[in-house]
Amino acid sequence: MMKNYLFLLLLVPLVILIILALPGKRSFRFSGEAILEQIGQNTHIISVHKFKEFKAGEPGIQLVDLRSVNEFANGHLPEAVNMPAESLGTGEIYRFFKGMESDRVLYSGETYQAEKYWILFRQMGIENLYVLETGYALDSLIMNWDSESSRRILVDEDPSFTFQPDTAFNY
Amino acid sequence: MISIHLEIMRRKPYMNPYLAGVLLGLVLLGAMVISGRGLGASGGIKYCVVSIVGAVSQEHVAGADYYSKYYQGGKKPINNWLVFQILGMVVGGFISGAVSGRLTWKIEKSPKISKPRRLILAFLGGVFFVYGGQMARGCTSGAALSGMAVLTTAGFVTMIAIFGSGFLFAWFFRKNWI
Amino acid sequence: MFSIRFQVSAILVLLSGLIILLPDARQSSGELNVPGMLEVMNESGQFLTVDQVARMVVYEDTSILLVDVRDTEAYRAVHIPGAINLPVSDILNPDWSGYLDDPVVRPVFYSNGNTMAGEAWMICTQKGYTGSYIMKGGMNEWYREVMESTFEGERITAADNATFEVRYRARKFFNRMNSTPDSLKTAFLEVKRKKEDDLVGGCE
Amino acid sequence: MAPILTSSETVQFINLLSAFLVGTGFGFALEQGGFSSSRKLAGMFYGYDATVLKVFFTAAIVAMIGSRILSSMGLLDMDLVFHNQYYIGPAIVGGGIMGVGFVMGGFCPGTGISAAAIGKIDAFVFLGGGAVGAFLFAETYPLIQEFLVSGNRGPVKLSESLGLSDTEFIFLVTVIAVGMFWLAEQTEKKFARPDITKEY
Repeated sequence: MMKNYLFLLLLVPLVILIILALPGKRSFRFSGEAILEQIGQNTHIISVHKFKEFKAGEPGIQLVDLRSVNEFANGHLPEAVNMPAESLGTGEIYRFFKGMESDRVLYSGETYQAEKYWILFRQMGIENLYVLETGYALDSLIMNWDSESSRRILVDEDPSFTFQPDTAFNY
Repeated sequence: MISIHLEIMRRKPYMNPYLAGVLLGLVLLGAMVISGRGLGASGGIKYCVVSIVGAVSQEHVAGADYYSKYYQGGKKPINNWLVFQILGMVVGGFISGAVSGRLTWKIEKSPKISKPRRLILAFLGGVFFVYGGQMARGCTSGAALSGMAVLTTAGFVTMIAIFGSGFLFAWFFRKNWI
Repeated sequence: MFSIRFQVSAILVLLSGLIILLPDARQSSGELNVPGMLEVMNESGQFLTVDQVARMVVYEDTSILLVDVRDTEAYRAVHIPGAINLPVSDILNPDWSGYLDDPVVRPVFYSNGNTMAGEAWMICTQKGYTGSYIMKGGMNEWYREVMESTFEGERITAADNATFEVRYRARKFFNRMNSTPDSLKTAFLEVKRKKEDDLVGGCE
Repeated sequence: MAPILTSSETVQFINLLSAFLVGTGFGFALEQGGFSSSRKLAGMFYGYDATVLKVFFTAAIVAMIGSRILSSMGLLDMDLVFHNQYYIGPAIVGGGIMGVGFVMGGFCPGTGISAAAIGKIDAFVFLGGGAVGAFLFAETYPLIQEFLVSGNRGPVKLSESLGLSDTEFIFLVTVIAVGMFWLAEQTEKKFARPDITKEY
C-alpha cells in the first residue's frame, strides 16, 4: 500500500517538471539548419530592380523599414512602413505581420542589418518575407529611387579587391 | 570468515525487478550526466588484461598494434575510466550483498551437474562473452544497455543479437540449467 | 491493489507519452529565444573593426579565432592570417561546434562584406554559441583600411602612428601568408574536429 | 550543462572517482536486482525467470526518458554523450558470440563482477575466462582487423532510421516493453521452477 503512494508522489514532481519545461521553448518554428538551407537557396535577397518587377505584378507588396523612428522620419523609401528594430518585442512582431497578406520586403541601413532580422523573423515562422538589397548607400537610394532601377547597387559580398602575390615584399 | 559471520544475517529477498530496473536506469542516467558515458564492464576487463600483458612483456606490447594504442603517449591503461568503474562495481555489489545477507562462498549450479562441469562452462562462457564483447565494441551493459538508452542502432542490434543467439543455443545447454 | 509491474509500466508509458509533447531537445538546449535574440542583436559589442582585428593578428592574440565563412575557393585565394575556413552553409556541422562554442576563444566571423558574416553570427548566436564577433566591413574593408590606406597629413599623432604601425605589420604578414603556394595553404584548411576526439565511452 | 566531466578538461583523479561512484551504483543495482545469480539469469532463456528482461528494459527506458527530459530542459547536451558506432557485421557476429557465452556461463561481464563481489566462485572463473577472452581477442586482432572495421555506419540512431522522432520512438519502445513484461510474467507462470527461483 505504502509503495503505491510513494510512486504517485514520485510521479507528481516529474509531471510538474515537464509542465514547467513546456512554455517559452516553442518560440522558434524553424531551426538554424532549416534557415541555413533557405539562405543557401539565395532567393531571399532581392535587388531594387527585382523589387520593382514584383511591385508591378503585385501592387500590395509592402516595404518594411527597420531603422529607428528618427531615421525613418528623415527620409524613407516610398510607401514603406516603419518597424523600429531597436524596440521590438515578440508580441509586437507577430502583431505587426499578422493580417498582412502580401509579400513583405525588409530593408535597413545596410543589407546585412535587414538580413539579420529576416533570419529572426523567418525562424519565428513568418512567411513571404524578403530582404531588399540596398548595399551601403541607402540615402542615395532614397533620393534616386525612381531613376535607380537600372543602376546596379554595390553588392556587399562582391570582392572589391584583388590580391597580387608579386607585390609581397615590395614594402 | 566474513562470509560465515554474515551468514547469520537474515537474508532479504531480491528487489522487485522493475524497481531494480528503475534504480539501474537512474544509475545509467547519472553516468550520462556526470561523464557523458554509459556503463561498461567488458572494457574494464580488457584494460586490466592489457595492463597485465604490458607488465609481463614490454616487447610484446610494442610489437602489436592492438596493445600499443593503449600505451600511446605514455598513457597507463590501468588508469582508465572503465577500470575504476568495475572496481566500484565490486564495492557496490559487496555492499548490496552485505546489506541483504547474501555474502557466501559458493558455486551456484544445477544439482544435476558436477562442480567441475559448471566451472568449465563458466570459464568458456567468459571466454566467449568477452571475445564477442570486444568484437561488438561492448557487452550487454556497454553496447546493448547504454546504446539502447541513447537510441543507437548499434545498441538495439547488439541486444537482439545477444538474446537471439542465447535463445537459439539455449536448447543445447538446457541440461546445465534445468 | 495494482502490482508493481502495473505501476511501473503505467508510469513509464505515461511519461514516454508525455515527453512527446516536449520540444525537440536539439533546439532548446542553451538556445536563445526571441527576446534573447532581440536583446543581443541590438548590442553594438558584436562588431570588431578591421584595425582591432589587425592588432589581434599582429600580436597573435589567442583569445580570438578568425573564422572565414566564405567558400573554400575564396579562402584559398586570399585570407587573413590565422583564419580557419568554415563556409557559412556548413557552419552548423557539429564537427565545428568545438570551435564555435569555446568558452575562452571567441570566434570572429568575416566574409567579403557583412552579409555572410552576419548570417553566421545570427545562426551561431541563436544556437547558443554566444560571444562571437563580426569583423565589420569584411575583406573589402580590410583591404581599404589595412592594406591600401596611407597616412596623409602634416604631423602624425601618437595614436595614428600606432595604428599605422599595426597596419603596416599586418600588411606584411598578410602578404607573406597569402603568397605561399596553395599546397601550404591547404594545411590550414584541414580543420581538426575538435569535439569528436573528446567523446569516449562504451567498452572501447 | 551536463555532462559535467568531459574527459579532456577534467583532472584525472576526479574523473576516476566519478567512475568509481558510478560503478558502485551499477554494482549495487545489479546485485539488488538478482543479477548475481547465474541460474536466475539463465532463466531468461528457459522461461522460468525473466528478471533480465524486466530489469534491462526498465533501466533502458528510464534512462531514455530521463535523458530526454533533461535535454529538453537544457540540462543535458546529448551531443556530448557517447553514441555507439554501428558496425553491422561485428555487432551481429559479436552479439551472437556473446549469446553463446551467456547461455554457457550464465553471466555477462557486468553481472559476473557483481556476483564475484558476493563470493560466487563460478563468477570468478567466468571473469578469469573473460580475461582469457580479452587476451585471445588481442592476439587474434590482426586476423580479424579487417572484419572489425567493416560496415561502419557511424553513430546512427534507430529512431532516425525508422523515420520517427526520438520521443515517438521512446513511446513505441515503452509500449513494446510493457507488452513484453506482461508476456514474460505469463511465461514465468507457465515454466515456473520454484526450486530455482527461490532465494539463493
